[in-house]
Amino acid sequence: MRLVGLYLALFVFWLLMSGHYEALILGFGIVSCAAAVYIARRKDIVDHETLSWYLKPKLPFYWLWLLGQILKANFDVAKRCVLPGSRIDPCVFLAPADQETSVGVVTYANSITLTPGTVSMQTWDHEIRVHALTRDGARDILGDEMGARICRVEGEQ
Amino acid sequence: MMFAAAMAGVLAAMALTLVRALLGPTVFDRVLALNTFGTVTVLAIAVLGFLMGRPQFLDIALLYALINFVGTIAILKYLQYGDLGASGDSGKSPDAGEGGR
Amino acid sequence: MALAVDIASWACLVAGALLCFAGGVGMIRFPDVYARSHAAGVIDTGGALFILLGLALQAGFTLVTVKLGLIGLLLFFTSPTATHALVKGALAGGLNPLCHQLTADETAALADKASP
Amino acid sequence: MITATNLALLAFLAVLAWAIARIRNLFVVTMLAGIYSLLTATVFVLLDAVDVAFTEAAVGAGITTVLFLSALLLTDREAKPRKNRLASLGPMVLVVLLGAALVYTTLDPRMPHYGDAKAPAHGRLAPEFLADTVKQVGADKPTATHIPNVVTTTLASYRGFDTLGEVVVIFTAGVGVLILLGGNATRRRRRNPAPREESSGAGSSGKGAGA
Repeated sequence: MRLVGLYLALFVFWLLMSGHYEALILGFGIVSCAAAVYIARRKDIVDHETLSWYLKPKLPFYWLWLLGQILKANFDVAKRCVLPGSRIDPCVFLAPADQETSVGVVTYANSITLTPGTVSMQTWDHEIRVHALTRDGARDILGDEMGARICRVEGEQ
Repeated sequence: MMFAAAMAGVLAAMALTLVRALLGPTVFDRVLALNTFGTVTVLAIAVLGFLMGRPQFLDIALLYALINFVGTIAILKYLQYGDLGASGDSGKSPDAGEGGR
Repeated sequence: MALAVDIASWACLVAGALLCFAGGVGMIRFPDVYARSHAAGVIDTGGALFILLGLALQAGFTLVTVKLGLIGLLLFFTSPTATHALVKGALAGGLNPLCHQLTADETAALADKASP
Repeated sequence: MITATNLALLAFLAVLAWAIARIRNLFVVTMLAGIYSLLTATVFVLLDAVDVAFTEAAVGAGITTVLFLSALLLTDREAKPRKNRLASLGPMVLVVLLGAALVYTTLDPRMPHYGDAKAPAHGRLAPEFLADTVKQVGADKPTATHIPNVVTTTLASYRGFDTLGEVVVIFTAGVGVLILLGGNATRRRRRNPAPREESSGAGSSGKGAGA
Protein backbone atom coordinates (compact mmCIF):
# COMPACT_ATOMS: atom_id res chain seq x y z
CA MET A 1 0.00 0.00 0.00
CA ARG A 2 2.72 2.42 1.02
CA LEU A 3 4.85 1.23 -1.88
CA VAL A 4 2.02 1.90 -4.31
CA GLY A 5 1.59 5.37 -2.84
CA LEU A 6 5.30 6.01 -3.13
CA TYR A 7 5.27 4.79 -6.70
CA LEU A 8 2.38 7.04 -7.64
CA ALA A 9 3.96 10.04 -5.94
CA LEU A 10 7.26 9.44 -7.71
CA PHE A 11 5.59 8.96 -11.05
CA VAL A 12 3.52 12.11 -10.76
CA PHE A 13 6.69 13.97 -9.79
CA TRP A 14 8.44 12.47 -12.80
CA LEU A 15 5.59 13.47 -15.12
CA LEU A 16 5.63 17.05 -13.88
CA MET A 17 9.38 17.26 -14.21
CA SER A 18 9.70 15.74 -17.66
CA GLY A 19 6.97 17.48 -19.61
CA HIS A 20 7.21 14.90 -22.40
CA TYR A 21 4.42 12.42 -22.88
CA GLU A 22 5.54 10.11 -25.70
CA ALA A 23 5.29 6.35 -25.28
CA LEU A 24 9.02 5.57 -25.17
CA ILE A 25 9.87 8.27 -22.67
CA LEU A 26 6.88 7.42 -20.52
CA GLY A 27 8.18 3.86 -20.50
CA PHE A 28 11.55 5.06 -19.25
CA GLY A 29 9.77 6.97 -16.51
CA ILE A 30 7.74 3.94 -15.44
CA VAL A 31 10.84 1.74 -15.28
CA SER A 32 12.97 4.26 -13.41
CA CYS A 33 10.25 4.92 -10.83
CA ALA A 34 9.89 1.18 -10.30
CA ALA A 35 13.63 0.91 -9.77
CA ALA A 36 13.52 3.75 -7.26
CA VAL A 37 10.72 2.08 -5.30
CA TYR A 38 12.56 -1.23 -5.33
CA ILE A 39 15.72 0.40 -3.99
CA ALA A 40 13.75 2.26 -1.34
CA ARG A 41 12.24 -1.02 -0.22
CA ARG A 42 15.57 -2.80 -0.15
CA LYS A 43 17.07 -0.04 1.92
CA ASP A 44 14.01 -0.04 4.18
CA ILE A 45 13.56 3.73 3.96
CA VAL A 46 9.88 3.72 3.04
CA ASP A 47 8.30 6.17 5.41
CA HIS A 48 6.26 4.55 8.19
CA GLU A 49 5.30 7.46 10.36
CA THR A 50 4.35 10.55 8.43
CA LEU A 51 1.98 9.12 5.83
CA SER A 52 -1.09 9.09 8.08
CA TRP A 53 -0.12 12.58 9.12
CA TYR A 54 -0.38 13.91 5.58
CA LEU A 55 -3.89 12.54 5.23
CA LYS A 56 -5.27 14.66 8.04
CA PRO A 57 -7.75 17.18 6.61
CA LYS A 58 -6.84 19.95 9.04
CA LEU A 59 -3.18 19.99 8.04
CA PRO A 60 -3.58 22.32 5.02
CA PHE A 61 -5.38 24.84 7.22
CA TYR A 62 -2.56 24.67 9.70
CA TRP A 63 -0.09 25.27 6.90
CA LEU A 64 -2.03 28.33 5.76
CA TRP A 65 -2.06 29.69 9.30
CA LEU A 66 1.66 28.98 9.61
CA LEU A 67 2.29 30.79 6.33
CA GLY A 68 0.59 33.88 7.75
CA GLN A 69 2.71 33.67 10.89
CA ILE A 70 5.85 33.27 8.80
CA LEU A 71 5.05 36.37 6.77
CA LYS A 72 4.35 38.44 9.87
CA ALA A 73 7.55 37.28 11.54
CA ASN A 74 9.51 37.86 8.33
CA PHE A 75 8.73 41.53 8.16
CA ASP A 76 9.43 41.97 11.84
CA VAL A 77 12.85 40.32 11.67
CA ALA A 78 13.68 42.06 8.39
CA LYS A 79 12.96 45.41 10.02
CA ARG A 80 15.27 44.53 12.89
CA CYS A 81 17.95 43.50 10.42
CA VAL A 82 17.96 46.75 8.48
CA LEU A 83 16.76 49.65 10.61
CA PRO A 84 19.76 51.20 12.36
CA GLY A 85 18.03 52.05 15.66
CA SER A 86 16.36 48.69 16.19
CA ARG A 87 17.62 46.44 18.94
CA ILE A 88 17.56 42.72 19.41
CA ASP A 89 17.32 40.98 22.73
CA PRO A 90 18.00 37.28 22.18
CA CYS A 91 16.99 34.78 24.82
CA VAL A 92 16.94 31.02 25.27
CA PHE A 93 14.16 29.16 27.03
CA LEU A 94 12.47 25.79 27.31
CA ALA A 95 9.07 25.56 25.67
CA PRO A 96 6.69 22.73 26.53
CA ALA A 97 5.67 20.47 23.64
CA ASP A 98 2.47 18.64 24.49
CA GLN A 99 2.21 16.64 21.27
CA GLU A 100 1.75 12.93 21.72
CA THR A 101 3.62 11.53 18.74
CA SER A 102 7.18 12.26 17.75
CA VAL A 103 5.94 13.47 14.37
CA GLY A 104 3.89 16.07 16.20
CA VAL A 105 6.87 17.29 18.19
CA VAL A 106 8.98 17.41 15.04
CA THR A 107 6.27 19.38 13.25
CA TYR A 108 6.17 21.82 16.16
CA ALA A 109 9.95 22.20 16.24
CA ASN A 110 10.13 22.69 12.49
CA SER A 111 7.34 25.25 12.59
CA ILE A 112 9.26 27.15 15.27
CA THR A 113 12.39 27.09 13.14
CA LEU A 114 10.52 28.03 9.99
CA THR A 115 9.20 31.17 11.64
CA PRO A 116 12.00 33.73 11.52
CA GLY A 117 12.83 35.07 14.96
CA THR A 118 12.63 31.72 16.70
CA VAL A 119 14.82 28.65 16.21
CA SER A 120 14.48 25.33 17.98
CA MET A 121 17.86 24.30 19.33
CA GLN A 122 17.27 20.94 20.95
CA THR A 123 14.24 18.71 21.25
CA TRP A 124 13.25 16.17 23.83
CA ASP A 125 10.05 14.19 24.21
CA HIS A 126 8.02 16.99 25.69
CA GLU A 127 10.26 19.97 25.66
CA ILE A 128 11.99 22.11 23.08
CA ARG A 129 14.82 24.50 23.74
CA VAL A 130 14.14 27.61 21.71
CA HIS A 131 16.34 30.56 20.81
CA ALA A 132 14.30 33.69 20.19
CA LEU A 133 15.51 36.93 18.71
CA THR A 134 13.19 39.06 20.84
CA ARG A 135 11.11 38.72 23.96
CA ASP A 136 7.99 39.17 21.85
CA GLY A 137 8.94 36.14 19.79
CA ALA A 138 9.46 34.16 22.99
CA ARG A 139 6.06 35.27 24.25
CA ASP A 140 4.41 34.12 21.02
CA ILE A 141 5.86 30.64 21.40
CA LEU A 142 5.10 30.42 25.12
CA GLY A 143 1.53 31.54 24.45
CA ASP A 144 1.34 28.08 22.84
CA GLU A 145 -1.11 28.92 20.08
CA MET A 146 1.07 27.09 17.55
CA GLY A 147 1.48 24.04 19.80
CA ALA A 148 -2.24 23.87 20.50
CA ARG A 149 -3.02 24.01 16.79
CA ILE A 150 -0.65 21.13 16.10
CA CYS A 151 -2.27 19.16 18.93
CA ARG A 152 -5.63 19.76 17.27
CA VAL A 153 -4.32 18.54 13.90
CA GLU A 154 -2.77 15.55 15.62
CA GLY A 155 -5.92 14.69 17.55
CA GLU A 156 -8.19 14.09 14.57
CA GLN A 157 -8.42 10.83 12.72
CA MET B 1 12.71 44.96 -15.75
CA MET B 2 11.03 43.45 -12.72
CA PHE B 3 13.27 40.43 -12.98
CA ALA B 4 16.24 42.76 -12.97
CA ALA B 5 15.03 44.26 -9.68
CA ALA B 6 14.70 40.80 -8.17
CA MET B 7 18.12 39.86 -9.52
CA ALA B 8 19.65 42.94 -7.91
CA GLY B 9 18.26 41.97 -4.51
CA VAL B 10 19.45 38.39 -4.92
CA LEU B 11 22.93 39.53 -5.95
CA ALA B 12 23.12 41.84 -2.96
CA ALA B 13 22.15 38.97 -0.67
CA MET B 14 24.80 36.83 -2.37
CA ALA B 15 27.48 39.42 -1.73
CA LEU B 16 26.53 39.87 1.92
CA THR B 17 26.38 36.12 2.53
CA LEU B 18 29.75 35.75 0.86
CA VAL B 19 31.21 38.34 3.21
CA ARG B 20 29.88 36.35 6.16
CA ALA B 21 31.38 33.16 4.75
CA LEU B 22 34.76 34.84 4.40
CA LEU B 23 34.70 36.53 7.80
CA GLY B 24 33.64 33.54 9.82
CA PRO B 25 34.51 33.77 12.70
CA THR B 26 33.33 30.28 13.71
CA VAL B 27 32.91 27.27 11.47
CA PHE B 28 29.19 27.33 12.09
CA ASP B 29 28.95 30.84 10.73
CA ARG B 30 30.50 29.59 7.55
CA VAL B 31 28.18 26.60 7.33
CA LEU B 32 25.22 28.91 7.85
CA ALA B 33 26.54 31.19 5.13
CA LEU B 34 27.03 28.20 2.83
CA ASN B 35 23.49 27.01 3.39
CA THR B 36 22.01 30.45 2.84
CA PHE B 37 24.21 30.99 -0.19
CA GLY B 38 22.78 27.79 -1.64
CA THR B 39 19.23 29.06 -1.15
CA VAL B 40 20.14 32.37 -2.73
CA THR B 41 21.76 30.56 -5.66
CA VAL B 42 18.57 28.58 -6.20
CA LEU B 43 16.66 31.85 -6.33
CA ALA B 44 19.29 33.42 -8.59
CA ILE B 45 19.06 30.59 -11.11
CA ALA B 46 15.27 30.73 -11.05
CA VAL B 47 15.29 34.48 -11.67
CA LEU B 48 17.99 34.12 -14.33
CA GLY B 49 15.81 31.69 -16.22
CA PHE B 50 13.10 34.31 -16.44
CA LEU B 51 15.57 37.10 -17.10
CA MET B 52 16.89 35.22 -20.12
CA GLY B 53 13.44 34.12 -21.18
CA ARG B 54 14.17 30.43 -20.69
CA PRO B 55 12.35 29.16 -17.59
CA GLN B 56 13.49 25.59 -18.34
CA PHE B 57 16.49 26.38 -16.16
CA LEU B 58 14.29 25.71 -13.16
CA ASP B 59 15.35 22.06 -13.26
CA ILE B 60 18.81 23.13 -12.18
CA ALA B 61 17.39 25.24 -9.40
CA LEU B 62 15.41 22.23 -8.18
CA LEU B 63 18.50 20.04 -8.26
CA TYR B 64 20.37 22.68 -6.29
CA ALA B 65 17.75 22.86 -3.60
CA LEU B 66 18.28 19.12 -3.09
CA ILE B 67 22.08 19.08 -3.32
CA ASN B 68 22.51 22.04 -1.03
CA PHE B 69 20.59 20.28 1.73
CA VAL B 70 22.65 17.12 1.38
CA GLY B 71 25.88 19.10 1.44
CA THR B 72 24.93 21.06 4.55
CA ILE B 73 23.89 17.96 6.44
CA ALA B 74 27.09 16.16 5.41
CA ILE B 75 29.23 19.02 6.68
CA LEU B 76 27.35 19.18 9.96
CA LYS B 77 27.63 15.44 10.42
CA TYR B 78 31.33 15.66 9.86
CA LEU B 79 31.56 18.46 12.39
CA GLN B 80 29.52 16.75 15.04
CA TYR B 81 30.39 13.08 14.72
CA GLY B 82 33.59 13.04 12.70
CA ASP B 83 37.08 13.54 13.89
CA LEU B 84 36.96 17.10 15.14
CA GLY B 85 40.67 17.27 15.84
CA ALA B 86 42.48 19.84 17.88
CA SER B 87 43.17 22.45 15.24
CA GLY B 88 40.70 24.59 13.37
CA ASP B 89 38.63 27.52 14.50
CA SER B 90 35.59 25.67 15.83
CA GLY B 91 34.40 26.81 19.22
CA LYS B 92 37.26 29.21 19.61
CA SER B 93 35.52 32.33 18.46
CA PRO B 94 36.25 35.45 20.46
CA ASP B 95 32.60 35.95 21.34
CA ALA B 96 31.86 32.37 22.32
CA GLY B 97 33.79 32.06 25.54
CA GLU B 98 33.39 34.99 27.89
CA GLY B 99 30.54 36.80 26.18
CA GLY B 100 28.11 33.88 26.46
CA ARG B 101 25.08 34.21 28.75
CA MET C 1 -6.10 41.73 -15.99
CA ALA C 2 -2.58 41.41 -17.32
CA LEU C 3 -1.79 44.73 -15.69
CA ALA C 4 -3.06 43.49 -12.32
CA VAL C 5 -0.90 40.38 -12.58
CA ASP C 6 2.09 42.50 -13.53
CA ILE C 7 1.58 44.80 -10.58
CA ALA C 8 1.17 41.86 -8.24
CA SER C 9 4.33 40.18 -9.45
CA TRP C 10 6.22 43.48 -9.28
CA ALA C 11 5.17 43.79 -5.66
CA CYS C 12 6.13 40.20 -4.88
CA LEU C 13 9.51 40.40 -6.58
CA VAL C 14 10.42 43.70 -4.96
CA ALA C 15 9.31 42.42 -1.56
CA GLY C 16 11.36 39.26 -2.09
CA ALA C 17 14.41 41.22 -3.17
CA LEU C 18 14.12 43.53 -0.17
CA LEU C 19 13.71 40.61 2.22
CA CYS C 20 16.75 38.89 0.72
CA PHE C 21 18.75 42.06 1.13
CA ALA C 22 17.51 42.53 4.71
CA GLY C 23 18.44 38.95 5.54
CA GLY C 24 21.90 39.53 4.11
CA VAL C 25 22.35 42.67 6.20
CA GLY C 26 21.23 40.73 9.25
CA MET C 27 23.79 38.02 8.49
CA ILE C 28 26.46 40.72 8.74
CA ARG C 29 25.10 42.73 11.63
CA PHE C 30 23.88 40.18 14.15
CA PRO C 31 26.31 39.22 16.90
CA ASP C 32 26.43 35.40 16.90
CA VAL C 33 25.48 32.30 14.91
CA TYR C 34 22.17 31.87 16.66
CA ALA C 35 21.03 35.39 15.91
CA ARG C 36 22.33 35.10 12.36
CA SER C 37 20.32 31.97 11.82
CA HIS C 38 17.19 34.12 12.19
CA ALA C 39 18.43 36.43 9.45
CA ALA C 40 19.14 33.40 7.28
CA GLY C 41 15.60 32.29 8.02
CA VAL C 42 14.30 35.51 6.48
CA ILE C 43 16.06 34.66 3.21
CA ASP C 44 15.05 31.01 3.37
CA THR C 45 11.37 31.66 3.93
CA GLY C 46 10.24 35.17 3.09
CA GLY C 47 12.71 35.99 0.35
CA ALA C 48 12.29 32.64 -1.39
CA LEU C 49 8.51 32.66 -1.02
CA PHE C 50 7.99 36.11 -2.48
CA ILE C 51 10.43 35.71 -5.35
CA LEU C 52 9.02 32.32 -6.33
CA LEU C 53 5.49 33.72 -6.06
CA GLY C 54 6.38 36.67 -8.27
CA LEU C 55 7.92 34.37 -10.87
CA ALA C 56 4.94 32.03 -10.73
CA LEU C 57 2.57 34.94 -11.39
CA GLN C 58 4.56 35.78 -14.50
CA ALA C 59 4.60 32.17 -15.69
CA GLY C 60 0.85 31.61 -15.42
CA PHE C 61 -0.70 28.15 -15.32
CA THR C 62 2.11 26.08 -16.81
CA LEU C 63 4.56 23.38 -15.84
CA VAL C 64 6.93 26.17 -14.92
CA THR C 65 4.62 27.22 -12.10
CA VAL C 66 4.45 23.63 -10.88
CA LYS C 67 8.24 23.50 -10.78
CA LEU C 68 8.41 26.79 -8.93
CA GLY C 69 5.95 25.40 -6.42
CA LEU C 70 8.05 22.27 -6.00
CA ILE C 71 11.16 24.36 -5.39
CA GLY C 72 9.28 26.34 -2.77
CA LEU C 73 7.95 23.19 -1.11
CA LEU C 74 11.42 21.67 -1.07
CA LEU C 75 12.93 24.78 0.47
CA PHE C 76 10.22 24.88 3.11
CA PHE C 77 10.84 21.26 4.07
CA THR C 78 14.62 21.26 4.01
CA SER C 79 15.49 24.68 5.40
CA PRO C 80 14.16 24.16 8.95
CA THR C 81 15.87 20.78 9.14
CA ALA C 82 19.18 22.25 8.02
CA THR C 83 18.88 25.23 10.36
CA HIS C 84 17.97 23.03 13.30
CA ALA C 85 20.88 20.69 12.57
CA LEU C 86 23.18 23.67 12.35
CA VAL C 87 22.05 25.26 15.59
CA LYS C 88 22.13 21.95 17.39
CA GLY C 89 25.60 21.30 16.04
CA ALA C 90 26.76 24.73 17.18
CA LEU C 91 25.39 24.04 20.65
CA ALA C 92 27.08 20.65 20.75
CA GLY C 93 30.27 22.27 19.49
CA GLY C 94 30.40 24.32 22.67
CA LEU C 95 29.28 27.64 21.24
CA ASN C 96 27.33 29.44 23.93
CA PRO C 97 24.57 31.72 22.68
CA LEU C 98 25.34 35.36 23.26
CA CYS C 99 22.17 36.10 25.16
CA HIS C 100 20.10 35.82 28.27
CA GLN C 101 19.08 32.37 29.45
CA LEU C 102 15.56 32.67 30.81
CA THR C 103 15.00 31.02 34.17
CA ALA C 104 11.92 28.91 34.83
CA ASP C 105 10.26 31.84 36.64
CA GLU C 106 10.85 34.25 33.79
CA THR C 107 9.54 31.71 31.31
CA ALA C 108 6.41 31.25 33.37
CA ALA C 109 5.96 35.02 33.62
CA LEU C 110 6.24 35.39 29.85
CA ALA C 111 3.79 32.54 29.34
CA ASP C 112 1.35 34.22 31.72
CA LYS C 113 1.60 37.50 29.88
CA ALA C 114 1.03 35.73 26.59
CA SER C 115 -2.17 33.90 27.49
CA PRO C 116 -4.82 36.49 28.27
CA MET D 1 21.26 43.30 -16.50
CA ILE D 2 22.78 40.08 -17.82
CA THR D 3 26.14 41.79 -18.19
CA ALA D 4 25.91 43.23 -14.70
CA THR D 5 25.02 39.81 -13.29
CA ASN D 6 27.92 38.29 -15.15
CA LEU D 7 30.32 40.86 -13.79
CA ALA D 8 29.04 40.48 -10.24
CA LEU D 9 29.31 36.69 -10.35
CA LEU D 10 32.81 36.83 -11.80
CA ALA D 11 33.84 39.32 -9.12
CA PHE D 12 32.51 36.97 -6.43
CA LEU D 13 34.48 34.15 -8.04
CA ALA D 14 37.68 36.18 -7.98
CA VAL D 15 37.25 37.09 -4.31
CA LEU D 16 36.51 33.48 -3.43
CA ALA D 17 39.50 32.16 -5.35
CA TRP D 18 41.75 34.58 -3.54
CA ALA D 19 40.31 33.54 -0.18
CA ILE D 20 40.66 29.83 -0.99
CA ALA D 21 44.31 30.36 -1.89
CA ARG D 22 44.99 32.28 1.32
CA ILE D 23 43.11 30.33 3.99
CA ARG D 24 45.08 27.45 5.49
CA ASN D 25 42.22 25.74 7.29
CA LEU D 26 41.20 22.97 4.91
CA PHE D 27 37.73 22.58 6.35
CA VAL D 28 36.95 26.20 5.61
CA VAL D 29 38.48 25.79 2.17
CA THR D 30 36.15 22.83 1.53
CA MET D 31 33.14 24.95 2.30
CA LEU D 32 34.36 27.88 0.24
CA ALA D 33 34.97 25.45 -2.62
CA GLY D 34 31.32 24.44 -2.32
CA ILE D 35 30.27 28.06 -2.68
CA TYR D 36 32.71 28.48 -5.57
CA SER D 37 31.10 25.60 -7.37
CA LEU D 38 27.61 27.00 -6.80
CA LEU D 39 28.75 30.26 -8.36
CA THR D 40 30.43 28.50 -11.27
CA ALA D 41 27.24 26.67 -12.09
CA THR D 42 25.33 29.94 -12.07
CA VAL D 43 27.85 31.31 -14.55
CA PHE D 44 27.32 28.21 -16.70
CA VAL D 45 23.60 28.89 -16.64
CA LEU D 46 24.33 32.41 -17.83
CA LEU D 47 26.43 30.97 -20.65
CA ASP D 48 23.49 28.76 -21.69
CA ALA D 49 25.38 25.55 -20.93
CA VAL D 50 22.59 23.79 -19.08
CA ASP D 51 24.07 20.31 -19.13
CA VAL D 52 27.41 21.53 -17.77
CA ALA D 53 25.59 23.45 -15.06
CA PHE D 54 23.75 20.26 -14.13
CA THR D 55 26.98 18.34 -13.83
CA GLU D 56 28.60 21.11 -11.85
CA ALA D 57 25.64 21.20 -9.49
CA ALA D 58 25.61 17.47 -8.84
CA VAL D 59 29.35 16.82 -8.83
CA GLY D 60 30.89 20.10 -7.78
CA ALA D 61 28.56 21.21 -5.04
CA GLY D 62 27.32 17.85 -3.83
CA ILE D 63 29.66 14.92 -4.23
CA THR D 64 32.93 16.84 -4.17
CA THR D 65 32.10 18.42 -0.83
CA VAL D 66 31.30 15.04 0.67
CA LEU D 67 34.44 13.49 -0.83
CA PHE D 68 36.61 16.33 0.44
CA LEU D 69 35.14 15.84 3.90
CA SER D 70 35.85 12.10 3.82
CA ALA D 71 39.38 12.89 2.70
CA LEU D 72 39.72 15.39 5.54
CA LEU D 73 38.78 12.65 7.98
CA LEU D 74 41.83 10.72 6.81
CA THR D 75 44.26 13.61 6.82
CA ASP D 76 44.82 16.83 8.67
CA ARG D 77 42.50 19.78 8.94
CA GLU D 78 45.25 22.33 8.58
CA ALA D 79 47.46 22.79 5.54
CA LYS D 80 51.18 23.01 6.14
CA PRO D 81 52.35 26.58 6.63
CA ARG D 82 53.92 28.10 3.58
CA LYS D 83 57.67 27.89 3.81
CA ASN D 84 58.96 29.96 0.96
CA ARG D 85 56.92 32.67 -0.68
CA LEU D 86 59.35 32.97 -3.57
CA ALA D 87 58.83 29.32 -4.50
CA SER D 88 55.30 30.10 -5.69
CA LEU D 89 56.53 32.86 -7.96
CA GLY D 90 57.34 30.51 -10.86
CA PRO D 91 53.87 28.96 -11.11
CA MET D 92 52.38 32.41 -10.68
CA VAL D 93 54.24 33.75 -13.70
CA LEU D 94 53.27 30.67 -15.70
CA VAL D 95 49.58 31.04 -14.85
CA VAL D 96 49.56 34.74 -15.63
CA LEU D 97 51.23 34.13 -18.98
CA LEU D 98 48.75 31.39 -19.84
CA GLY D 99 45.83 33.61 -18.86
CA ALA D 100 47.21 36.45 -20.97
CA ALA D 101 47.58 34.10 -23.91
CA LEU D 102 43.97 32.97 -23.55
CA VAL D 103 42.75 36.54 -23.39
CA TYR D 104 44.86 37.35 -26.45
CA THR D 105 43.22 34.55 -28.45
CA THR D 106 39.79 36.03 -27.80
CA LEU D 107 41.05 39.42 -29.00
CA ASP D 108 42.80 38.13 -32.12
CA PRO D 109 40.69 39.19 -35.13
CA ARG D 110 41.33 35.88 -36.89
CA MET D 111 39.50 33.96 -34.15
CA PRO D 112 35.70 34.05 -34.11
CA HIS D 113 34.19 36.04 -31.26
CA TYR D 114 32.10 34.50 -28.50
CA GLY D 115 28.61 33.84 -29.84
CA ASP D 116 29.59 34.71 -33.42
CA ALA D 117 27.04 33.21 -35.79
CA LYS D 118 29.66 32.98 -38.56
CA ALA D 119 32.07 30.87 -36.48
CA PRO D 120 33.03 27.61 -38.28
CA ALA D 121 31.41 25.49 -35.56
CA HIS D 122 28.07 27.17 -36.12
CA GLY D 123 28.33 27.30 -39.90
CA ARG D 124 28.34 23.67 -40.96
CA LEU D 125 27.99 21.07 -38.21
CA ALA D 126 25.49 22.58 -35.80
CA PRO D 127 22.60 23.10 -38.28
CA GLU D 128 23.16 19.61 -39.63
CA PHE D 129 23.02 18.10 -36.16
CA LEU D 130 19.95 20.11 -35.28
CA ALA D 131 18.16 19.06 -38.45
CA ASP D 132 19.17 15.43 -38.09
CA THR D 133 18.22 15.14 -34.45
CA VAL D 134 14.58 14.55 -35.28
CA LYS D 135 15.14 12.60 -38.46
CA GLN D 136 17.84 10.22 -37.37
CA VAL D 137 16.34 8.97 -34.15
CA GLY D 138 12.76 8.66 -35.29
CA ALA D 139 13.52 7.59 -38.86
CA ASP D 140 12.65 3.91 -38.65
CA LYS D 141 9.35 4.49 -36.88
CA PRO D 142 7.54 7.56 -38.20
CA THR D 143 5.04 7.61 -35.35
CA ALA D 144 7.60 6.82 -32.69
CA THR D 145 9.11 9.37 -30.39
CA HIS D 146 12.31 11.23 -31.00
CA ILE D 147 14.82 12.34 -28.42
CA PRO D 148 13.64 15.83 -27.59
CA ASN D 149 16.99 17.13 -26.43
CA VAL D 150 19.79 18.01 -28.83
CA VAL D 151 22.45 17.64 -26.17
CA THR D 152 21.26 14.14 -25.38
CA THR D 153 21.27 13.21 -29.05
CA THR D 154 24.80 14.49 -29.48
CA LEU D 155 26.09 12.76 -26.37
CA ALA D 156 24.29 9.46 -26.72
CA SER D 157 24.02 9.08 -30.47
CA TYR D 158 26.60 11.03 -32.48
CA ARG D 159 29.27 10.58 -29.86
CA GLY D 160 27.99 7.38 -28.31
CA PHE D 161 31.33 5.57 -28.07
CA ASP D 162 33.03 8.67 -26.80
CA THR D 163 30.43 8.95 -24.03
CA LEU D 164 30.80 5.26 -23.25
CA GLY D 165 34.52 5.80 -22.77
CA GLU D 166 33.84 8.76 -20.50
CA VAL D 167 31.43 6.73 -18.43
CA VAL D 168 34.02 3.96 -18.04
CA VAL D 169 36.60 6.49 -16.90
CA ILE D 170 34.24 8.07 -14.38
CA PHE D 171 33.13 4.68 -13.11
CA THR D 172 36.74 3.61 -12.62
CA ALA D 173 37.50 6.83 -10.80
CA GLY D 174 34.46 6.34 -8.57
CA VAL D 175 35.47 2.78 -7.73
CA GLY D 176 39.00 3.97 -6.99
CA VAL D 177 37.76 6.66 -4.62
CA LEU D 178 35.48 4.17 -2.88
CA ILE D 179 38.36 1.74 -2.42
CA LEU D 180 40.58 4.49 -1.04
CA LEU D 181 37.99 5.78 1.42
CA GLY D 182 36.25 2.52 2.20
CA GLY D 183 39.50 0.62 2.68
CA ASN D 184 40.30 2.85 5.59
CA ALA D 185 36.87 2.18 7.13
CA THR D 186 37.52 -1.57 7.12
CA ARG D 187 40.87 -1.00 8.75
CA ARG D 188 39.26 1.11 11.41
CA ARG D 189 36.57 -1.49 11.94
CA ARG D 190 39.18 -4.17 12.41
CA ARG D 191 40.89 -2.02 14.98
CA ASN D 192 37.63 -1.24 16.75
CA PRO D 193 35.04 -3.84 15.80
CA ALA D 194 32.14 -3.17 18.18
CA PRO D 195 29.82 -0.59 16.62
CA ARG D 196 29.49 -2.02 13.11
CA GLU D 197 27.56 -5.16 14.04
CA GLU D 198 24.05 -3.88 13.49
CA SER D 199 24.59 -2.52 10.01
CA SER D 200 25.73 -5.87 8.66
CA GLY D 201 22.71 -7.50 10.30
CA ALA D 202 20.35 -5.00 8.70
CA GLY D 203 22.00 -5.66 5.34
CA SER D 204 21.37 -9.38 5.45
CA SER D 205 17.77 -9.00 6.60
CA GLY D 206 17.19 -6.48 3.84
CA LYS D 207 18.49 -9.03 1.37
CA GLY D 208 16.04 -11.56 2.71
CA ALA D 209 13.14 -9.14 2.35
CA GLY D 210 14.19 -8.23 -1.17
CA ALA D 211 14.50 -11.79 -2.46
